[in-house]
Amino acid sequence: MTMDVFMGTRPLWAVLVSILAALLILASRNKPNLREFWTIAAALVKIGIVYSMLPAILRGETLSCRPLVLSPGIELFFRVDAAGMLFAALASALWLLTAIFSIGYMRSLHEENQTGYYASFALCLSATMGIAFAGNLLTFFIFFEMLTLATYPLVVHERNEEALKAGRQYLTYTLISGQLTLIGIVLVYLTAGQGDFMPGGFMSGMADAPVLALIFLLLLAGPAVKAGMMPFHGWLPAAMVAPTPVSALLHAVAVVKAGCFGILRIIGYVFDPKLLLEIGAAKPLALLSGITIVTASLIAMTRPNLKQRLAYSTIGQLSYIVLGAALGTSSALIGSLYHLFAHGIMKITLFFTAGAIYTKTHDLDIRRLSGLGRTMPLTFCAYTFCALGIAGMPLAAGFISKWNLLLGASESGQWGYAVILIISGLLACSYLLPVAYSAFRGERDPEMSHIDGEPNRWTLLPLLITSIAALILGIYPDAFGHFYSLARIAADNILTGTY
Amino acid sequence: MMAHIPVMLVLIPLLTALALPAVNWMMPRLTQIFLKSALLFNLALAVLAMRHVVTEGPWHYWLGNWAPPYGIEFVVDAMSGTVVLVAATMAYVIALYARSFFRLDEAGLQARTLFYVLFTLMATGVIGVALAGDIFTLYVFIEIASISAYGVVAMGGGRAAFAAFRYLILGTVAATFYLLGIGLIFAMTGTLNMAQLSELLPPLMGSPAILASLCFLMLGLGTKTALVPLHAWLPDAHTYGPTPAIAFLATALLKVFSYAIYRFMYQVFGGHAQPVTAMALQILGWLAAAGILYGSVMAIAQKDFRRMLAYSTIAQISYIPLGIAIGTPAALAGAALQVISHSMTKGCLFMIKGGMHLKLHTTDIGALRGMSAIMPLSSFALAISAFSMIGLPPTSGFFVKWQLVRGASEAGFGWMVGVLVLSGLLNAVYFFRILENVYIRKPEQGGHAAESHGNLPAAGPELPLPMLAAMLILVVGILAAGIGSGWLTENVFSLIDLAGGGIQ
Amino acid sequence: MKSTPSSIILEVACRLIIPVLIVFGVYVLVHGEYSPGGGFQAGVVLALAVILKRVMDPADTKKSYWTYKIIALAGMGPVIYMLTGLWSIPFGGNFLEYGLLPLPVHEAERHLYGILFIEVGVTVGVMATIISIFDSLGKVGDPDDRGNLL
Amino acid sequence: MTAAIFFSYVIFWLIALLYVCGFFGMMEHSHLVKKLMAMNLMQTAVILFFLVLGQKIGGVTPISVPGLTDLDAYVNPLPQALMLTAIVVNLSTTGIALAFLIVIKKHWNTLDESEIMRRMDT
Repeated sequence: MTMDVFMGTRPLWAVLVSILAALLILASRNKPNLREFWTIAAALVKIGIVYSMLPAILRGETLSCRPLVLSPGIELFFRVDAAGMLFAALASALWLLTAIFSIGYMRSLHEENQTGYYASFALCLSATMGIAFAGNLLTFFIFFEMLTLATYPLVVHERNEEALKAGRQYLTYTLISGQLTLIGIVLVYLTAGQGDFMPGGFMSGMADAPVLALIFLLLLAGPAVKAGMMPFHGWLPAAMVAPTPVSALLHAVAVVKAGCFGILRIIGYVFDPKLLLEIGAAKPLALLSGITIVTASLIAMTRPNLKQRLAYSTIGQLSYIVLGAALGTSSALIGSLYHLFAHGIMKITLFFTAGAIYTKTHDLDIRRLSGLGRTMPLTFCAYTFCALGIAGMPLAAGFISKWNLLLGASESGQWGYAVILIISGLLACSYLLPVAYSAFRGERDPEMSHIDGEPNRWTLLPLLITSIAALILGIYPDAFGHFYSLARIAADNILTGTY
Repeated sequence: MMAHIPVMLVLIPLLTALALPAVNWMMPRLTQIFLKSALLFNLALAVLAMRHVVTEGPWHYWLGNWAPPYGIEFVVDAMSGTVVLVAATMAYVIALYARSFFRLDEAGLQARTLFYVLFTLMATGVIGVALAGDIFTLYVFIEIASISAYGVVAMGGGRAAFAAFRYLILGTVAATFYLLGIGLIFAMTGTLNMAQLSELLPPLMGSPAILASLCFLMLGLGTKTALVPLHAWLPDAHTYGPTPAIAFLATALLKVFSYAIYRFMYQVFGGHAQPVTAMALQILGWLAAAGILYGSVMAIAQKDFRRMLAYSTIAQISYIPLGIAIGTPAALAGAALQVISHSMTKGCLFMIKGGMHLKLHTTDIGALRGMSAIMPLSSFALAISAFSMIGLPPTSGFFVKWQLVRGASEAGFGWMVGVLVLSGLLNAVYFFRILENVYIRKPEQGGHAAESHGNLPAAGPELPLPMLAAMLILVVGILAAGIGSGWLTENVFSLIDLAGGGIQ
Repeated sequence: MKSTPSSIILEVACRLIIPVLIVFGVYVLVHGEYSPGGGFQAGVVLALAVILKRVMDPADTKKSYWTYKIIALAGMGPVIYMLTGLWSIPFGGNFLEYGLLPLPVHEAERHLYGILFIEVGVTVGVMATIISIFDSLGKVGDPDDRGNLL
Repeated sequence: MTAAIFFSYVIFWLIALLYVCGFFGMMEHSHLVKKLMAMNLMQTAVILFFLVLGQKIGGVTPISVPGLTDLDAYVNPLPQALMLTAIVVNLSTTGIALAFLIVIKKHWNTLDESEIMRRMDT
């Protein structure tokens, strides 16, 4: 009986487990080993819960639970579908790796405030699970705002003026846009009478085109800011003052992906790609993401700091996802959803390598990293492989998504975007690969002569795992968690309008 | 016994207040036990009354068994039950807090029994206003609550006495306005009972006398609620009064006047169904919106935590008249939820303010650096209350905003949605500034926080247990009211009676 | 310590007036049901008796134990009122329903006695309040007084 | 009779005048005791207002007069009863205000509002 209750409420438990972990972490703040044990244990439990739901989702079912009423007629509603599963599986798996990496990173740098760090981290993951499994707009928004809050302590982790400034900027962007989204959500409930996510949307015919366009714009504000869409991207590079694991998980996976995922949810499950075309919102959105892709890549080339470069690369790559959603054809949607996942794996590897290098060098200026590839071959091999993957080289996971996006662009007849995607790939090569090249071939900076070998194994292990995963996924896109199938199911759902 | 709960809710705090000097004289050791057990008992009765309202509907009680037009009637319904429950809860929690607070605050207030007497009388007045079924009894309880409030504020010393005197003058003028208003109504109808008035008034609504009485009542109750521009008394009183008193004043007392506005607007004057009242409600909405923005902007400009809280109170209190002015069931539910939410949140913030004052010897925002290291649990409470003030999920403040925004957009008041959203952002500006100081900035070398770190009392760095317990009860309440707001809205606030005067 | 009265005339006059005041106060109290009078007035008259005594013998005011007792007494007046009201509850009545008080008299007379009890409470309250105001005013400017009564 | 009607209106104007006098007195004076007295004027005006409402020409006080059984011969007792309560409220407000004034005088050594306001800010 209790087992049945548990099985029926697994989405809720997936959310709660890391909130509980956060409390336990706070309670055991004076015992670092116990504290980190809770992190790892919660990550394992979360992976267990999330992956136990996978078979049912792959059969095309959905799991839902409604534990609580939030407001008359609106429940705290969790529904696990293919798209949510994709995001949740990605986030929970990467949490474990990031937790391991964090332990190595934080200990080798003797960071302060580690308890708050791990607790906020756990809360972030709860919020991410909530976003992934949210079945209606209000539930989605609640976890979306929780994510903002839980991330703030991580952004200001360094406790210095620069971090404070970044934190303020982050809050300004996210809180203002969040409020706009709130207005949008209220308008959705007002015009449609409900806000439960439906594949293919439920907004068509609910109001006139201009009203729908306004609602779409308001709804999009929050997720677009989190996803770093171009005019609203300012917080993301600034937030790179945070410790590298934070940048890795949050700015490659949790926060920005939550934004992208939110855009996908709004386009695919509140509106409909076809409806967007009708109200004239699809084309500007696609254009904006196209501009973002190119501009972000160009800015990335000018940044000497590796993390900054990765940040701008992230901004550009995230717009692939938005572009795919805006194009709205089957392949484009598959590519978009799969890129959510593939980019996560590859970008986290890049951030892990940046962090691993930082633990040794305490400097991330790319001019001073030259020659280090010969001392840290594994780290830089992982870096090189994932950089190529980001650029879209075959055999890496990034190729699969980019190929589908290219197919989607040609299916929709908008060849211009195919060209943009290819140019973006070349630009990615041009700003990521020189680092690798100089690392292997360049002269060693005299100040870096004391560097003697690979970083410690707690930091090395996760990045090797993720880079190997990126390789395997490039060859078998369906490996580990049938992510490609999930993306396909989700795209089918959106286009057919049924679960 | 059970049948007499409505009158008991008033009698128990009244009896406690009046018997307290005698108890203190004869059995000084039992004073606190007597006070707290009475307040706890009252809280239990409030819960029972609320349950009765939810299961069996409004509850009418006739004093001396005289039927309403002649006798005094007490009414417990969804809205008054909520206010009573909030007042009883806050009274108990603050009593819990006050004793330890005064123990630590050795230089402060000496006349402690007198404080508890006035405090309990204030609670009596608040509960009485909520229950009163006729407009003159309402006046009497308003004055009981107000006069005790003046006295309690004045206990904070010389500055507080001046602040209290101004509060008294403005409050009494407001009371004369109120009396004039009900005098005009009485002259026109010959009755004072609310239920009877709601039947007799509609045909008279056009007359100048009723219009004048509406104006006088709005002015009177508006001043007591501290509606902008009638708020002049509030900031000083909140800054200089003793913390436990202000914690109750800002939470339960101010709410009850908004509640009185609701009673008049909907259950006496007919709400939006009457053109005159609809106009009054619209003006109320503008004033409330102005109050929200004014309070938030002024709060940003303050350097002292106490004054910042005072202005924030002006802003937050105005949410309730705003919900009343909107007049849809969702907005009224939002207003009722704000009664609960703001009481707990602001109560908690004032308690933390008291704690800061005792431990850090300052309430200057800039001097709070590093507080989280000295007082981790208080800082945690501060963070949660700040989130609720800003309106971030899953705290109750978010659901208040949600209900109000929903109500405003249903009723077509787009600009109110803008005001609410803007207010949340302004609150974020000043509360995150404090959180930055408390959590993130390190105390400067030789700064206030570091200095007082050395002078900490022997009792230990964190506040004593009863004070912490009071704060943490409220923090749990904030989260519970947020998560349970759907349940509350469906089961309790849906029973709020708009007497046909709401906007559907 | 026996203090000297301020003047012999005052002392003699007070000795004559005070008993009369007390009797008159009680008369006003019990007659309040039928004629002008009642608790408020009776309370004032009775308080006046005590105040006259104070005027006659100023040292009496300084006895600090008085303030405690008198304020407790001021609280007890309304308590009598409320207990009277509550008294009818065990006999099936509402609060203040005198008609159901367990007194062996006609219902109309029960109302009368109910009111009388209440007036007694009011009298006690008013009397004690006025005396305490007089006492506190007598202490203004007193260096021993910290301005705090309880 | 016209005189009676005239005076029945004049009394309201006089009450209004008293009320406004109180209001302006409170605005005008910066001495706190005068403010308090002005406040009392306002309260008194309202009490008079209520009493006049219950008044009728030729009515007697609402205390049973032997032999007078006609109810219309008595004035309405309700406003008088209400005002009894209001007077008690006024009394306690005034009392507590005077107590504040004593404290203010002790602490600031002045009862001038603008002076105290000036010193509060510094």
